Amino acid sequence: MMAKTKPPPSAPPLVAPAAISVRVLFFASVADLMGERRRNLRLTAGATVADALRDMAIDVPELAARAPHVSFAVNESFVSADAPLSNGDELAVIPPVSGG
Amino acid sequence: MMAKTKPPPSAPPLVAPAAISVRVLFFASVADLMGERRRNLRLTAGATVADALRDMAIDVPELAARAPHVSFAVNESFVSADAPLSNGDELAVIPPVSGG
Amino acid sequence: MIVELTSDPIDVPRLIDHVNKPSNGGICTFLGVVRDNAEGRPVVKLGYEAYESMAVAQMRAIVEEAIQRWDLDAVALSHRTGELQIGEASVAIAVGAPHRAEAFEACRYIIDTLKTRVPIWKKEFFQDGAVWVEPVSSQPSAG
Amino acid sequence: MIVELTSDPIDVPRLIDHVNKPSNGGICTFLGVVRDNAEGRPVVKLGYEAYESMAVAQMRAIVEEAIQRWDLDAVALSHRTGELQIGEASVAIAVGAPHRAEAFEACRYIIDTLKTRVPIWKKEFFQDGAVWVEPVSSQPSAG
Repeated sequence: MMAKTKPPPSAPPLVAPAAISVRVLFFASVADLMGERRRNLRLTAGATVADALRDMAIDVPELAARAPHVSFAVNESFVSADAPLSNGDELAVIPPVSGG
Repeated sequence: MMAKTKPPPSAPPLVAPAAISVRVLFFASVADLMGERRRNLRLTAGATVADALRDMAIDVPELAARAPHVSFAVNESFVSADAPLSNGDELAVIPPVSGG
Repeated sequence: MIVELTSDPIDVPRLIDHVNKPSNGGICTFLGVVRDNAEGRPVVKLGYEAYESMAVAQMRAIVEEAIQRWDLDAVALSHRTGELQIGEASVAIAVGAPHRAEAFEACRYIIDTLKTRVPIWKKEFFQDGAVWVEPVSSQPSAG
Repeated sequence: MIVELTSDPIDVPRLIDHVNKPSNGGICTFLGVVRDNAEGRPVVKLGYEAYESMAVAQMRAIVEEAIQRWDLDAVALSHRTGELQIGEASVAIAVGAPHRAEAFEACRYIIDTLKTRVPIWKKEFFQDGAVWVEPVSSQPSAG
Protein backbone atom coordinates (compact mmCIF):
# COMPACT_ATOMS: atom_id res chain seq x y z
CA MET A 1 0.00 0.00 0.00
CA MET A 2 1.29 3.43 -0.96
CA ALA A 3 2.00 5.92 1.81
CA LYS A 4 -0.53 8.71 1.75
CA THR A 5 1.47 11.85 0.97
CA LYS A 6 0.22 15.23 0.07
CA PRO A 7 1.72 16.61 -3.17
CA PRO A 8 3.93 19.62 -2.77
CA PRO A 9 1.82 22.71 -3.39
CA SER A 10 3.77 23.82 -6.47
CA ALA A 11 3.44 20.53 -8.42
CA PRO A 12 0.37 19.82 -10.66
CA PRO A 13 -2.15 17.41 -9.07
CA LEU A 14 -1.31 13.72 -9.65
CA VAL A 15 -3.77 12.14 -12.13
CA ALA A 16 -4.61 8.59 -11.01
CA PRO A 17 -4.03 6.21 -13.99
CA ALA A 18 -7.41 5.50 -15.65
CA ALA A 19 -8.81 2.03 -14.99
CA ILE A 20 -10.31 -0.21 -17.65
CA SER A 21 -12.76 -3.06 -17.21
CA VAL A 22 -12.35 -6.27 -19.24
CA ARG A 23 -14.53 -9.38 -19.37
CA VAL A 24 -12.46 -12.58 -19.37
CA LEU A 25 -13.79 -15.93 -20.69
CA PHE A 26 -12.38 -19.35 -19.76
CA PHE A 27 -12.98 -22.60 -21.66
CA ALA A 28 -12.44 -26.34 -21.31
CA SER A 29 -9.34 -27.16 -19.22
CA VAL A 30 -8.78 -23.50 -18.34
CA ALA A 31 -12.36 -23.15 -17.06
CA ASP A 32 -11.71 -26.25 -14.91
CA LEU A 33 -8.49 -24.68 -13.61
CA MET A 34 -10.08 -21.32 -12.83
CA GLY A 35 -13.20 -22.87 -11.32
CA GLU A 36 -15.30 -20.40 -13.30
CA ARG A 37 -16.22 -19.61 -16.90
CA ARG A 38 -15.95 -15.81 -16.81
CA ARG A 39 -14.87 -12.95 -14.63
CA ASN A 40 -14.67 -9.17 -14.82
CA LEU A 41 -11.21 -7.72 -14.37
CA ARG A 42 -10.18 -4.13 -13.61
CA LEU A 43 -6.80 -3.17 -15.03
CA THR A 44 -4.86 0.03 -15.45
CA ALA A 45 -5.19 1.66 -18.85
CA GLY A 46 -2.54 0.41 -21.24
CA ALA A 47 -2.54 -3.09 -19.74
CA THR A 48 -1.83 -5.94 -22.17
CA VAL A 49 -3.16 -9.48 -22.35
CA ALA A 50 -0.02 -10.61 -20.52
CA ASP A 51 -0.72 -8.08 -17.74
CA ALA A 52 -4.24 -9.51 -17.38
CA LEU A 53 -2.79 -13.02 -17.10
CA ARG A 54 -0.30 -11.90 -14.42
CA ASP A 55 -3.13 -10.26 -12.51
CA MET A 56 -5.27 -13.43 -12.58
CA ALA A 57 -2.27 -15.63 -11.68
CA ILE A 58 -2.16 -13.90 -8.29
CA ASP A 59 -5.29 -15.90 -7.32
CA VAL A 60 -4.55 -18.99 -9.45
CA PRO A 61 -0.77 -19.47 -9.72
CA GLU A 62 -1.23 -22.52 -12.01
CA LEU A 63 -2.45 -20.12 -14.70
CA ALA A 64 1.09 -18.79 -15.12
CA ALA A 65 2.28 -22.30 -16.05
CA ARG A 66 -0.51 -22.64 -18.63
CA ALA A 67 0.14 -19.25 -20.22
CA PRO A 68 2.77 -20.44 -22.73
CA HIS A 69 0.38 -23.17 -23.92
CA VAL A 70 -2.77 -21.14 -24.52
CA SER A 71 -3.86 -18.63 -27.14
CA PHE A 72 -5.80 -15.42 -26.67
CA ALA A 73 -8.63 -13.68 -28.44
CA VAL A 74 -9.82 -10.14 -27.93
CA ASN A 75 -13.34 -9.51 -29.17
CA GLU A 76 -13.24 -12.87 -31.02
CA SER A 77 -10.00 -12.25 -32.93
CA PHE A 78 -6.77 -14.06 -32.10
CA VAL A 79 -4.12 -11.72 -30.64
CA SER A 80 -0.65 -12.15 -29.20
CA ALA A 81 0.08 -11.78 -25.48
CA ASP A 82 1.47 -8.27 -25.92
CA ALA A 83 -1.78 -6.92 -27.40
CA PRO A 84 -3.17 -3.95 -25.49
CA LEU A 85 -6.59 -4.12 -23.89
CA SER A 86 -9.28 -1.44 -23.99
CA ASN A 87 -12.19 -0.73 -21.73
CA GLY A 88 -15.07 -3.12 -22.45
CA ASP A 89 -12.97 -5.72 -24.29
CA GLU A 90 -13.82 -9.41 -24.15
CA LEU A 91 -10.63 -11.42 -23.56
CA ALA A 92 -10.82 -15.18 -24.13
CA VAL A 93 -8.20 -17.59 -22.83
CA ILE A 94 -8.11 -20.38 -25.44
CA PRO A 95 -6.50 -23.73 -24.65
CA PRO A 96 -5.33 -25.85 -27.62
CA VAL A 97 -8.42 -26.45 -29.76
CA SER A 98 -9.67 -29.96 -30.54
CA GLY A 99 -12.81 -29.59 -32.63
CA GLY A 100 -13.59 -31.65 -35.69
CA MET B 1 -13.45 -71.58 -101.25
CA MET B 2 -10.90 -74.41 -101.27
CA ALA B 3 -10.88 -76.77 -104.22
CA LYS B 4 -12.03 -80.21 -103.20
CA THR B 5 -9.03 -82.43 -103.75
CA LYS B 6 -8.47 -85.96 -102.62
CA PRO B 7 -5.24 -86.35 -100.64
CA PRO B 8 -2.65 -88.56 -102.29
CA PRO B 9 -2.94 -92.03 -100.75
CA SER B 10 0.55 -92.03 -99.22
CA ALA B 11 0.26 -88.66 -97.40
CA PRO B 12 -1.41 -88.32 -93.94
CA PRO B 13 -4.97 -86.91 -94.14
CA LEU B 14 -5.15 -83.06 -94.13
CA VAL B 15 -6.64 -81.81 -90.85
CA ALA B 16 -8.89 -78.81 -91.53
CA PRO B 17 -7.99 -76.00 -89.07
CA ALA B 18 -10.39 -76.21 -86.08
CA ALA B 19 -12.94 -73.41 -85.86
CA ILE B 20 -13.77 -71.54 -82.65
CA SER B 21 -16.89 -69.68 -81.76
CA VAL B 22 -16.68 -66.36 -79.91
CA ARG B 23 -19.43 -64.10 -78.58
CA VAL B 24 -18.72 -60.41 -79.24
CA LEU B 25 -20.33 -57.59 -77.24
CA PHE B 26 -20.64 -53.97 -78.41
CA PHE B 27 -21.33 -50.95 -76.20
CA ALA B 28 -22.23 -47.30 -76.48
CA SER B 29 -20.82 -45.66 -79.64
CA VAL B 30 -19.58 -49.02 -80.96
CA ALA B 31 -23.04 -50.57 -80.54
CA ASP B 32 -24.44 -47.61 -82.49
CA LEU B 33 -21.83 -48.17 -85.21
CA MET B 34 -22.45 -51.91 -85.46
CA GLY B 35 -26.22 -51.54 -85.30
CA GLU B 36 -26.31 -54.38 -82.78
CA ARG B 37 -25.24 -55.15 -79.23
CA ARG B 38 -23.83 -58.64 -79.74
CA ARG B 39 -22.99 -61.21 -82.38
CA ASN B 40 -21.51 -64.68 -82.58
CA LEU B 41 -18.36 -65.00 -84.62
CA ARG B 42 -16.68 -68.12 -86.04
CA LEU B 43 -12.92 -67.83 -86.35
CA THR B 44 -10.07 -70.21 -87.09
CA ALA B 45 -8.32 -71.58 -84.03
CA GLY B 46 -5.45 -69.36 -82.99
CA ALA B 47 -7.24 -66.17 -84.06
CA THR B 48 -6.48 -63.09 -82.01
CA VAL B 49 -8.63 -60.13 -80.97
CA ALA B 50 -7.19 -58.20 -83.91
CA ASP B 51 -8.21 -61.05 -86.27
CA ALA B 52 -11.75 -60.85 -84.90
CA LEU B 53 -11.81 -57.10 -85.53
CA ARG B 54 -10.56 -57.55 -89.10
CA ASP B 55 -13.24 -60.15 -89.69
CA MET B 56 -16.01 -57.84 -88.44
CA ALA B 57 -14.62 -54.86 -90.41
CA ILE B 58 -15.48 -56.72 -93.62
CA ASP B 59 -19.16 -55.92 -92.91
CA VAL B 60 -18.58 -52.60 -91.13
CA PRO B 61 -15.47 -50.90 -92.52
CA GLU B 62 -15.80 -47.98 -90.04
CA LEU B 63 -14.85 -50.44 -87.29
CA ALA B 64 -11.26 -50.53 -88.60
CA ALA B 65 -10.96 -46.77 -88.01
CA ARG B 66 -12.27 -47.15 -84.45
CA ALA B 67 -9.93 -50.01 -83.59
CA PRO B 68 -6.98 -47.86 -82.42
CA HIS B 69 -9.32 -45.97 -80.06
CA VAL B 70 -11.04 -48.84 -78.29
CA SER B 71 -10.00 -51.37 -75.67
CA PHE B 72 -10.80 -55.04 -75.47
CA ALA B 73 -11.83 -57.45 -72.76
CA VAL B 74 -11.93 -61.21 -72.98
CA ASN B 75 -14.13 -62.84 -70.36
CA GLU B 76 -14.28 -59.50 -68.48
CA SER B 77 -10.52 -58.91 -68.28
CA PHE B 78 -8.77 -56.22 -70.31
CA VAL B 79 -6.45 -57.70 -72.97
CA SER B 80 -4.35 -56.28 -75.77
CA ALA B 81 -5.27 -56.66 -79.44
CA ASP B 82 -2.79 -59.50 -79.95
CA ALA B 83 -4.40 -61.71 -77.27
CA PRO B 84 -5.48 -65.13 -78.62
CA LEU B 85 -9.11 -66.18 -78.49
CA SER B 86 -10.47 -69.56 -77.39
CA ASN B 87 -13.69 -71.32 -78.16
CA GLY B 88 -16.53 -69.94 -76.05
CA ASP B 89 -14.78 -66.68 -75.16
CA GLU B 90 -16.73 -63.48 -74.61
CA LEU B 91 -14.97 -60.61 -76.41
CA ALA B 92 -16.06 -57.08 -75.53
CA VAL B 93 -15.21 -54.06 -77.67
CA ILE B 94 -14.87 -51.20 -75.17
CA PRO B 95 -14.93 -47.59 -76.32
CA PRO B 96 -13.31 -44.99 -74.04
CA VAL B 97 -15.11 -45.23 -70.71
CA SER B 98 -16.93 -42.25 -69.18
CA GLY B 99 -18.51 -43.46 -65.96
CA GLY B 100 -18.44 -41.53 -62.72
CA MET C 1 -18.41 -53.72 -48.53
CA ILE C 2 -21.16 -52.49 -50.85
CA VAL C 3 -20.34 -52.51 -54.59
CA GLU C 4 -23.31 -52.14 -56.89
CA LEU C 5 -24.83 -50.90 -60.10
CA THR C 6 -28.37 -49.66 -59.70
CA SER C 7 -31.09 -48.23 -61.93
CA ASP C 8 -32.76 -46.69 -58.85
CA PRO C 9 -31.70 -43.42 -57.21
CA ILE C 10 -28.63 -43.95 -54.99
CA ASP C 11 -29.47 -44.05 -51.28
CA VAL C 12 -26.52 -42.01 -49.94
CA PRO C 13 -27.40 -42.27 -46.21
CA ARG C 14 -27.42 -46.08 -46.58
CA LEU C 15 -23.85 -45.98 -47.96
CA ILE C 16 -22.69 -43.68 -45.15
CA ASP C 17 -24.33 -45.89 -42.52
CA HIS C 18 -22.58 -48.89 -44.03
CA VAL C 19 -19.12 -47.41 -43.49
CA ASN C 20 -19.87 -45.86 -40.09
CA LYS C 21 -18.13 -48.45 -37.90
CA PRO C 22 -17.20 -47.80 -34.25
CA SER C 23 -13.46 -47.86 -35.03
CA ASN C 24 -13.75 -45.19 -37.72
CA GLY C 25 -13.19 -41.52 -36.96
CA GLY C 26 -13.62 -40.06 -40.44
CA ILE C 27 -15.89 -40.70 -43.39
CA CYS C 28 -15.21 -39.16 -46.78
CA THR C 29 -17.86 -39.38 -49.47
CA PHE C 30 -17.90 -38.33 -53.09
CA LEU C 31 -20.98 -37.90 -55.22
CA GLY C 32 -20.86 -37.33 -58.93
CA VAL C 33 -23.99 -35.38 -59.83
CA VAL C 34 -25.50 -34.52 -63.17
CA ARG C 35 -24.45 -31.01 -64.19
CA ASP C 36 -26.76 -28.77 -66.22
CA ASN C 37 -24.08 -28.17 -68.85
CA ALA C 38 -21.18 -29.81 -70.68
CA GLU C 39 -18.47 -27.21 -71.19
CA GLY C 40 -21.15 -24.56 -71.34
CA ARG C 41 -23.64 -26.37 -73.59
CA PRO C 42 -26.96 -26.94 -71.76
CA VAL C 43 -27.56 -30.60 -70.89
CA VAL C 44 -31.12 -31.91 -70.67
CA LYS C 45 -30.41 -35.30 -69.09
CA LEU C 46 -27.82 -38.09 -69.06
CA GLY C 47 -27.91 -41.79 -69.84
CA TYR C 48 -25.48 -44.37 -68.44
CA GLU C 49 -24.84 -47.73 -70.06
CA ALA C 50 -22.65 -50.41 -68.49
CA TYR C 51 -21.08 -53.74 -69.34
CA GLU C 52 -22.70 -54.74 -66.11
CA SER C 53 -20.90 -57.89 -65.00
CA MET C 54 -17.45 -56.55 -65.88
CA ALA C 55 -18.24 -53.11 -64.43
CA VAL C 56 -19.13 -54.65 -61.07
CA ALA C 57 -16.00 -56.84 -61.18
CA GLN C 58 -13.80 -53.80 -61.92
CA MET C 59 -15.50 -51.72 -59.23
CA ARG C 60 -14.92 -54.52 -56.71
CA ALA C 61 -11.25 -54.80 -57.77
CA ILE C 62 -10.73 -51.04 -57.31
CA VAL C 63 -12.38 -51.10 -53.88
CA GLU C 64 -10.20 -54.04 -52.87
CA GLU C 65 -7.08 -52.19 -54.01
CA ALA C 66 -8.09 -49.23 -51.84
CA ILE C 67 -8.86 -51.46 -48.84
CA GLN C 68 -5.42 -53.06 -49.14
CA ARG C 69 -3.50 -49.86 -49.72
CA TRP C 70 -5.08 -47.81 -46.91
CA ASP C 71 -5.94 -50.70 -44.57
CA LEU C 72 -9.66 -49.88 -44.57
CA ASP C 73 -12.54 -51.96 -43.35
CA ALA C 74 -15.45 -49.98 -44.72
CA VAL C 75 -16.08 -48.88 -48.29
CA ALA C 76 -19.31 -48.46 -50.26
CA LEU C 77 -19.53 -47.76 -54.00
CA SER C 78 -22.70 -47.41 -56.03
CA HIS C 79 -23.09 -46.37 -59.68
CA ARG C 80 -26.31 -45.55 -61.48
CA THR C 81 -27.37 -46.87 -64.87
CA GLY C 82 -30.15 -45.67 -67.16
CA GLU C 83 -31.53 -42.18 -67.46
CA LEU C 84 -30.60 -39.44 -64.96
CA GLN C 85 -31.95 -35.93 -64.47
CA ILE C 86 -29.95 -32.80 -63.49
CA GLY C 87 -28.85 -33.01 -59.83
CA GLU C 88 -29.17 -36.79 -59.50
CA ALA C 89 -26.12 -38.71 -58.29
CA SER C 90 -24.51 -40.87 -60.97
CA VAL C 91 -21.95 -42.33 -58.57
CA ALA C 92 -21.54 -42.34 -54.79
CA ILE C 93 -18.51 -43.45 -52.78
CA ALA C 94 -18.25 -43.62 -49.00
CA VAL C 95 -15.00 -44.50 -47.24
CA GLY C 96 -14.62 -44.85 -43.49
CA ALA C 97 -11.19 -44.87 -41.83
CA PRO C 98 -9.74 -44.38 -38.37
CA HIS C 99 -8.20 -41.07 -39.53
CA ARG C 100 -9.24 -38.58 -42.17
CA ALA C 101 -6.16 -38.62 -44.42
CA GLU C 102 -6.81 -42.24 -45.42
CA ALA C 103 -10.53 -41.59 -45.94
CA PHE C 104 -9.86 -38.67 -48.31
CA GLU C 105 -7.06 -40.41 -50.22
CA ALA C 106 -8.92 -43.69 -50.70
CA CYS C 107 -12.10 -41.91 -51.80
CA ARG C 108 -10.17 -39.88 -54.35
CA TYR C 109 -8.36 -42.99 -55.59
CA ILE C 110 -11.62 -44.84 -56.12
CA ILE C 111 -13.31 -42.14 -58.20
CA ASP C 112 -10.16 -41.38 -60.21
CA THR C 113 -9.55 -45.04 -60.98
CA LEU C 114 -13.20 -45.79 -61.70
CA LYS C 115 -13.14 -43.13 -64.39
CA THR C 116 -10.21 -44.80 -66.18
CA ARG C 117 -11.21 -48.45 -66.30
CA VAL C 118 -14.78 -49.31 -65.32
CA PRO C 119 -16.76 -50.10 -68.48
CA ILE C 120 -19.55 -47.55 -68.09
CA TRP C 121 -20.48 -44.97 -70.71
CA LYS C 122 -22.22 -41.65 -70.40
CA LYS C 123 -24.49 -40.17 -73.04
CA GLU C 124 -25.21 -36.45 -72.88
CA PHE C 125 -28.61 -35.38 -74.16
CA PHE C 126 -28.85 -31.83 -75.49
CA GLN C 127 -31.85 -29.93 -76.86
CA ASP C 128 -30.86 -30.95 -80.38
CA GLY C 129 -29.19 -34.32 -80.11
CA ALA C 130 -27.11 -36.64 -77.98
CA VAL C 131 -23.48 -37.78 -77.85
CA TRP C 132 -21.56 -40.54 -76.15
CA VAL C 133 -18.83 -38.99 -74.00
CA GLU C 134 -15.47 -40.52 -74.92
CA PRO C 135 -12.53 -39.00 -73.03
CA VAL C 136 -9.33 -39.23 -75.03
CA SER C 137 -7.21 -40.04 -71.97
CA SER C 138 -9.41 -42.70 -70.39
CA GLN C 139 -8.33 -45.76 -72.35
CA PRO C 140 -7.51 -48.63 -70.02
CA SER C 141 -4.42 -50.56 -70.95
CA ALA C 142 -4.24 -54.31 -71.15
CA GLY C 143 -3.60 -56.46 -68.09
CA MET D 1 -23.73 -21.22 -47.42
CA ILE D 2 -24.61 -23.07 -44.21
CA VAL D 3 -22.28 -22.50 -41.25
CA GLU D 4 -23.63 -23.61 -37.91
CA LEU D 5 -23.07 -25.02 -34.45
CA THR D 6 -25.82 -27.34 -33.32
CA SER D 7 -26.64 -29.38 -30.25
CA ASP D 8 -28.93 -31.62 -32.37
CA PRO D 9 -27.74 -34.50 -34.56
CA ILE D 10 -26.33 -33.20 -37.86
CA ASP D 11 -28.72 -33.67 -40.79
CA VAL D 12 -26.21 -34.76 -43.44
CA PRO D 13 -28.68 -35.07 -46.36
CA ARG D 14 -29.74 -31.46 -45.73
CA LEU D 15 -26.12 -30.31 -46.09
CA ILE D 16 -25.66 -32.33 -49.29
CA ASP D 17 -28.91 -30.96 -50.75
CA HIS D 18 -27.74 -27.46 -49.93
CA VAL D 19 -24.60 -27.79 -52.08
CA ASN D 20 -26.25 -29.75 -54.90
CA LYS D 21 -26.61 -26.93 -57.42
CA PRO D 22 -27.25 -27.53 -61.13
CA SER D 23 -23.80 -26.21 -62.10
CA ASN D 24 -21.97 -28.64 -59.78
CA GLY D 25 -20.68 -31.97 -61.01
CA GLY D 26 -19.03 -33.24 -57.83
CA ILE D 27 -19.82 -33.12 -54.13
CA CYS D 28 -17.24 -34.09 -51.53
CA THR D 29 -18.33 -34.52 -47.93
CA PHE D 30 -16.41 -35.24 -44.77
CA LEU D 31 -17.90 -36.47 -41.53
CA GLY D 32 -15.97 -36.67 -38.30
CA VAL D 33 -17.56 -39.46 -36.27
CA VAL D 34 -17.06 -40.47 -32.66
CA ARG D 35 -14.61 -43.38 -32.49
CA ASP D 36 -14.92 -46.06 -29.83
CA ASN D 37 -11.31 -45.57 -28.74
CA ALA D 38 -8.60 -42.97 -28.24
CA GLU D 39 -5.27 -44.51 -29.19
CA GLY D 40 -6.61 -47.86 -28.06
CA ARG D 41 -8.28 -46.78 -24.81
CA PRO D 42 -12.05 -47.42 -24.91
CA VAL D 43 -14.09 -44.23 -25.16
CA VAL D 44 -17.60 -44.13 -23.66
CA LYS D 45 -18.78 -40.83 -25.14
CA LEU D 46 -17.51 -37.37 -26.12
CA GLY D 47 -18.41 -33.85 -25.10
CA TYR D 48 -17.81 -30.75 -27.24
CA GLU D 49 -17.64 -27.24 -25.82
CA ALA D 50 -17.35 -24.12 -27.99
CA TYR D 51 -16.72 -20.42 -27.66
CA GLU D 52 -19.84 -20.24 -29.75
CA SER D 53 -19.83 -16.76 -31.29
CA MET D 54 -16.13 -16.88 -32.14
CA ALA D 55 -16.33 -20.48 -33.36
CA VAL D 56 -19.07 -19.58 -35.85
CA ALA D 57 -17.10 -16.51 -36.97
CA GLN D 58 -13.96 -18.62 -37.53
CA MET D 59 -15.92 -21.35 -39.33
CA ARG D 60 -17.44 -18.71 -41.61
CA ALA D 61 -14.00 -17.20 -42.29
CA ILE D 62 -12.58 -20.62 -43.22
CA VAL D 63 -15.50 -21.36 -45.54
CA GLU D 64 -15.08 -17.97 -47.19
CA GLU D 65 -11.37 -18.63 -47.69
CA ALA D 66 -12.25 -21.92 -49.42
CA ILE D 67 -14.92 -20.29 -51.58
CA GLN D 68 -12.41 -17.64 -52.73
CA ARG D 69 -9.56 -20.02 -53.31
CA TRP D 70 -11.47 -22.68 -55.26
CA ASP D 71 -14.15 -20.41 -56.75
CA LEU D 72 -16.99 -22.38 -55.16
CA ASP D 73 -20.60 -21.42 -54.80
CA ALA D 74 -21.80 -24.11 -52.44
CA VAL D 75 -20.38 -25.07 -49.05
CA ALA D 76 -22.07 -26.34 -45.88
CA LEU D 77 -20.36 -26.78 -42.51
CA SER D 78 -22.00 -27.95 -39.30
CA HIS D 79 -20.36 -28.78 -35.96
CA ARG D 80 -22.00 -30.44 -32.97
CA THR D 81 -21.79 -29.25 -29.38
CA GLY D 82 -22.71 -31.09 -26.19
CA GLU D 83 -22.62 -34.81 -25.57
CA LEU D 84 -22.09 -37.30 -28.44
CA GLN D 85 -22.34 -41.08 -28.55
CA ILE D 86 -20.10 -43.47 -30.55
CA GLY D 87 -20.88 -43.22 -34.27
CA GLU D 88 -22.50 -39.78 -34.13
CA ALA D 89 -21.09 -37.10 -36.43
CA SER D 90 -19.25 -34.31 -34.59
CA VAL D 91 -18.63 -32.33 -37.77
CA ALA D 92 -19.97 -32.48 -41.31
CA ILE D 93 -18.69 -30.62 -44.36
CA ALA D 94 -20.21 -30.67 -47.84
CA VAL D 95 -18.56 -28.95 -50.80
CA GLY D 96 -20.02 -28.80 -54.29
CA ALA D 97 -17.90 -27.81 -57.29
CA PRO D 98 -18.08 -28.06 -61.06
CA HIS D 99 -15.22 -30.60 -60.98
CA ARG D 100 -14.11 -33.09 -58.35
CA ALA D 101 -10.55 -31.90 -57.72
CA GLU D 102 -11.80 -28.61 -56.26
CA ALA D 103 -14.47 -30.37 -54.19
CA PHE D 104 -11.91 -32.73 -52.59
CA GLU D 105 -9.27 -30.04 -52.00
CA ALA D 106 -11.66 -27.51 -50.49
CA CYS D 107 -13.27 -30.12 -48.23
CA ARG D 108 -9.87 -31.23 -46.96
CA TYR D 109 -8.78 -27.62 -46.43
CA ILE D 110 -11.88 -26.85 -44.36
CA ILE D 111 -11.51 -29.78 -41.96
CA ASP D 112 -7.72 -29.35 -41.63
CA THR D 113 -8.03 -25.63 -40.93
CA LEU D 114 -11.01 -26.01 -38.60
CA LYS D 115 -8.90 -28.30 -36.44
CA THR D 116 -6.20 -25.65 -36.02
CA ARG D 117 -8.13 -22.51 -35.19
CA VAL D 118 -11.82 -22.91 -34.41
CA PRO D 119 -12.32 -22.55 -30.64
CA ILE D 120 -14.03 -25.88 -29.95
CA TRP D 121 -12.81 -28.40 -27.38
CA LYS D 122 -13.37 -32.13 -27.15
CA LYS D 123 -13.62 -34.03 -23.88
CA GLU D 124 -13.11 -37.79 -23.99
CA PHE D 125 -15.04 -39.80 -21.41
CA PHE D 126 -13.51 -43.12 -20.38
CA GLN D 127 -14.82 -45.75 -17.96
CA ASP D 128 -12.75 -44.19 -15.20
CA GLY D 129 -12.54 -40.50 -15.93
CA ALA D 130 -12.49 -37.82 -18.59
CA VAL D 131 -9.86 -35.60 -20.23
CA TRP D 132 -9.89 -32.52 -22.39
CA VAL D 133 -8.06 -33.28 -25.63
CA GLU D 134 -5.33 -30.69 -26.20
CA PRO D 135 -3.25 -31.34 -29.30
CA VAL D 136 0.24 -29.92 -28.92
CA SER D 137 0.38 -28.76 -32.54
CA SER D 138 -2.99 -27.08 -32.75
CA GLN D 139 -2.20 -23.71 -31.23
CA PRO D 140 -3.47 -20.93 -33.42
CA SER D 141 -1.09 -18.03 -33.83
CA ALA D 142 -2.00 -14.40 -33.47
CA GLY D 143 -3.59 -12.44 -36.31
